[in-house]
Amino acid sequence: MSLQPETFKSVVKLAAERVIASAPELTSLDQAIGDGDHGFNMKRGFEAVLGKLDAISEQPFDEALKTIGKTLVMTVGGASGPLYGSFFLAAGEALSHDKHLPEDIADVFGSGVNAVSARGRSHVGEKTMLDVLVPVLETLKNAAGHPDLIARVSTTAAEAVERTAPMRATKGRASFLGPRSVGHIDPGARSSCILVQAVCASLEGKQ
Amino acid sequence: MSLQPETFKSVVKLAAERVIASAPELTSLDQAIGDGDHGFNMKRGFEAVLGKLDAISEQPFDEALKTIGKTLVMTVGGASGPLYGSFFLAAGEALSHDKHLPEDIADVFGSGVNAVSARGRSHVGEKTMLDVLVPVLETLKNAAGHPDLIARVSTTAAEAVERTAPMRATKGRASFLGPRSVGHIDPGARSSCILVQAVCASLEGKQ
Amino acid sequence: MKKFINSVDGVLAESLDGLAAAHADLVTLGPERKFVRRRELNSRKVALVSGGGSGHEPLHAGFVGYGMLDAACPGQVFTSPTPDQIVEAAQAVSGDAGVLFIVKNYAGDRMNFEMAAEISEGRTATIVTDDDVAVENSTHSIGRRGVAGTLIVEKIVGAAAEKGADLQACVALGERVNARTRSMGVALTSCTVPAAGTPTFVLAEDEMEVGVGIHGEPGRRRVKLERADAIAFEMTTAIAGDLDARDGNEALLLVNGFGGTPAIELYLMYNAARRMLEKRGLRIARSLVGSYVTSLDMAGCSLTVSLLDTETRALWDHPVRTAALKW
Amino acid sequence: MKKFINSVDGVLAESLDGLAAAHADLVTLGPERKFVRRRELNSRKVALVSGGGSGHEPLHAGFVGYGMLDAACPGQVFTSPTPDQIVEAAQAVSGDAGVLFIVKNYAGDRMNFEMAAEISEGRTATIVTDDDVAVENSTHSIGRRGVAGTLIVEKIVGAAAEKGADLQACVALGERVNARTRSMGVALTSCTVPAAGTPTFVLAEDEMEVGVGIHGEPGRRRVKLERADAIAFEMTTAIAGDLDARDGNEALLLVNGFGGTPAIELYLMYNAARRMLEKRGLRIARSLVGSYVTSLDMAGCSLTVSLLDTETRALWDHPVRTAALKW
Ligand SMILES: Nc1ncnc2c1ncn2[C@@H]1O[C@H](COP(=O)(O)OP(=O)(O)O)[C@@H](O)[C@H]1O
Ligand SMILES: Nc1ncnc2c1ncn2[C@@H]1O[C@H](COP(=O)(O)OP(=O)(O)O)[C@@H](O)[C@H]1O
Ligand SMILES: [Mg+2]
Ligand SMILES: [Mg+2]
Ligand SMILES: [Mg+2]
Ligand SMILES: [Mg+2]
Repeated sequence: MSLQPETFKSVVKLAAERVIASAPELTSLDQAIGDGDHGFNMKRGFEAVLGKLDAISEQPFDEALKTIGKTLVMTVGGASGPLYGSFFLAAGEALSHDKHLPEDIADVFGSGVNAVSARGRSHVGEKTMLDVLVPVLETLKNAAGHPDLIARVSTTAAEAVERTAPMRATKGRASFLGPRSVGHIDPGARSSCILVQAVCASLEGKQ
Repeated sequence: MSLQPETFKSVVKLAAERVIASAPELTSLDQAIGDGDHGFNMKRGFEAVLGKLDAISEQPFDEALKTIGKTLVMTVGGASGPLYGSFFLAAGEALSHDKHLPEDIADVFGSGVNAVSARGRSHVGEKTMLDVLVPVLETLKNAAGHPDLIARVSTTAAEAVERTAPMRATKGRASFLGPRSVGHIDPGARSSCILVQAVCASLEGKQ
Repeated sequence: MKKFINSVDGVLAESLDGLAAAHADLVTLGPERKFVRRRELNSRKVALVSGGGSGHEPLHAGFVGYGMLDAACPGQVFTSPTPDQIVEAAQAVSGDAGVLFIVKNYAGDRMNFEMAAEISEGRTATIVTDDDVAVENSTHSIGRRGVAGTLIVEKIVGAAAEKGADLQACVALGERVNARTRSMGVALTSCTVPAAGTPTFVLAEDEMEVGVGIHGEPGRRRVKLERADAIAFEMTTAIAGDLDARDGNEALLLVNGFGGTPAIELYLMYNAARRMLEKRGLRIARSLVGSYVTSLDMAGCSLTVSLLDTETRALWDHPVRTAALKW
Repeated sequence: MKKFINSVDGVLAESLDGLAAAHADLVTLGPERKFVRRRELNSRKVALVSGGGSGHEPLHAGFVGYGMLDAACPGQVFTSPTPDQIVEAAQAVSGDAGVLFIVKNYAGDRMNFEMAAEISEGRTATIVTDDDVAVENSTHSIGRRGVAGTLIVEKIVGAAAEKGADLQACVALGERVNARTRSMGVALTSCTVPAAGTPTFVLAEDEMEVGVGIHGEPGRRRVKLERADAIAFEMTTAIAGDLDARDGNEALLLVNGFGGTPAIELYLMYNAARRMLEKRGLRIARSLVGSYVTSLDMAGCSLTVSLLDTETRALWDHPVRTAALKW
């Protein structure tokens, strides 16, 4: 059973809405170890995505993902703009090359994750969004085809975000804090978790 | 019985000490309807006077008053510097012209008051130090020779200062407040009262 | 009180030493720090001497230099300088063309400069600035305060003096500029005088004080904090209502920060004020935005509008080389 | 939150409009306010393009003009600009000599400029500034922040570009200046991001935050408020300890206010810092004191020391005509 355009649209819609609604939480996480703009950045970007939702959902999936990526790059700014932008641009690019959803989801998601890592020159363990994205990718690979896949992905994201708290940041703005970055959840990890869980929720039909 | 140098010295000393000790009160009166510096201004000036007290008390009274005046002019600044300075300069000048203390106190004091009025282009009723100085001058004239003179002067000053509260300022910094200057005691009136009462207290020996 | 200071008593001296050292190419300190004067003097021009209480930096010491002041006398914080400072400054910088005192209209400033003028040898003249429309203009009272418009008088007369105007011409020019200049200020927070250690007044988180001067004096009234446009509207209305401005008049618009307000907000206020003044038919031909006439650390700003003519515009444009204004 | 604003969303646009109107002789706004560029372009010189989050005014837009930047891209408050802004700015101002991006070392700024460089047609090169000694310099991390020292790089490279230096020479010069420049900042209060509405952090009345950046990020440590000399000592010690300075070296000292600190305090800090640096054998040959690289309304300041040589001193002295720096 292949991904339906309506499903795709409702997934994007819910993800955008959830991240927009979480702006205050993301902002206050970013106030603690960053500069307090992550919530507004994500809100601005996903509002722009929502504004183009109809057009996006008429595009083929690869083009749609690239449009989302471009939109994020051009409206978010900060660190998260190029990173999420690169994620979606690369995921769209992967889809263009003979990949299909949902069966190739791990490959497509993996292309996005690689793009974040390349753009950010960062790896797991540096207290960034990668500390959610990489574990999610692992689950997508390891539990592929498993009937519980969606639930497992969602749990992975939730657990991964908590594990960023004890980490010491070496990338992003929180790295300037050195040891003082310890004890706080990374805002970008949290926004990744929100996005991933929104996709899961939408696909499971429980909005 | 003419004024003794030691008496003069102790009068100046007490007046200076009292006004210096009142700096916080004068400052907070000036914060309400001025710029909050009257206490520091008076403190600075009378500390300078105290610093020269030995030299001053070796001068003839007219010169001593002029030295006090010059010292105030050159250290106080603001409005009160030229005004108190002019008061003492003019009082000293009056003494130089065949006046004697204590018998000519009303004339000498009156010269000082006139100098304030001339320098400030101000009159009674404008909510300034003149609203203490002029009533005190009246009492000096009217109760001249009276055994109670000192007590009466002291009472006059105390009553006069209270009467500045309902006045609307038309001179000095408080005038900028227009009707909002009403309801507050004028800081310069208060410092005049403190000086006058200190002189009275010193002369009566109750320090 | 949160300030970069060592001791309450040392603030002024240490700050002046810093200014003199940072701008040693332009200015030098007089003995006992009684004044700040130009390093290079020109004995043939009218000497411009200003001064006033400190706490308004860069006014006045930051305006000492070619094309503006010859000397500035800094008083204690918010306290007029003493006559001896002014006399010595005048002596140090005056040549044959006389000395012009530029004095903001405060009882203290006027009296101290007056005493100085009485004592000074040589020719002196005085201009008094009184541009603050927040104060009622009455002949019974001392009248209006001199605030940020003083900068404009100092700049324009400074240029004229540099170009050889004589003392009388400088006075006439300064009075003309002052008469065509109006200001009004709004405070979002009080300032804190170092020696006092606590704010001069206290505003609630949702309050502002309209019509303040530059010494932490309370203003016209205390109201709820408003949007920038509403604030700019009240200020431009008061200013324009008091200026004899005609349609098409050229004007200089100065948006002045009080010390605690950043440039991003000042430019926003400039944008609002300019729009409103243009709607009233003024042409904003020249602009200045920045913290030039401050009130210690007060958050707030003032607007100043000064009507220009061909002569005053050219004098405004004339080169100036001071610590705070350079072009 | 006490600010002169109309709406949280409008702050940036209205402030940029104000800046462009107030300095229309020098700059003009790009479409959709994506950048601020020089009014008069010179297509033969290397084009300098900088940018970053807003809230640091006058950095960078206030440094656009002859002798400094050709364009500046303002992001949202404390948020790096987007690649399209940078690409369009570069397109608008670049001639044949290529474009030099001057980027402060933040993940966001670096990535957005990097994407822009990838997309841009024509030759581009990038200098990254990282002068903040409050941050540990480690190869495992992103390294140090770029703060007020960026102004010095922009000024000196701007002068060189004006005088005809090619792209490669500009990069080499910028890297040399950056390598010889160190800064450190102290906050007495937090800033308030308009969109957040509340201070980013809260300091008690007797606390300060040592080693802050320019985005309201917490610093090295929170300590009791100290005297100006003690603060200057800690800052100059950290800076000098990290600079490869020799006895007799000439230096430029920049005392930079964060937006809520008035000139009187900055000059006092300058006085303290200068004394201490001179004791260490540096000669303070050039100085700049003012609020140039701000953090919205934060009360606080940073010190920057940049070692000069004959060439860089002459380039610093080279004429500059921008909204915020003119000589
Ligand atoms: N080099 C990087 N690699 C991966 N993620 C990063 C990197 N730098 C920052 N991030 C992520 O971006 C988030 C911050 O985004 P945001 O606040 O929008 O941008 P900024 O830090 O520029 O203000 C961080 O919480 C972190 O998850
Ligand atoms: N024109 C004047 N005539 C008489 N007294 C005046 C005049 N102007 C001011 N004063 C007095 O000076 C006092 C203020 O002195 P001070 O605070 O030291 O100076 P400033 O007002 O310059 O800050 C006022 O309270 C008032 O009594
Ligand atoms: Mg952030
Ligand atoms: Mg006073
Ligand atoms: Mg005063
Ligand atoms: Mg940011």
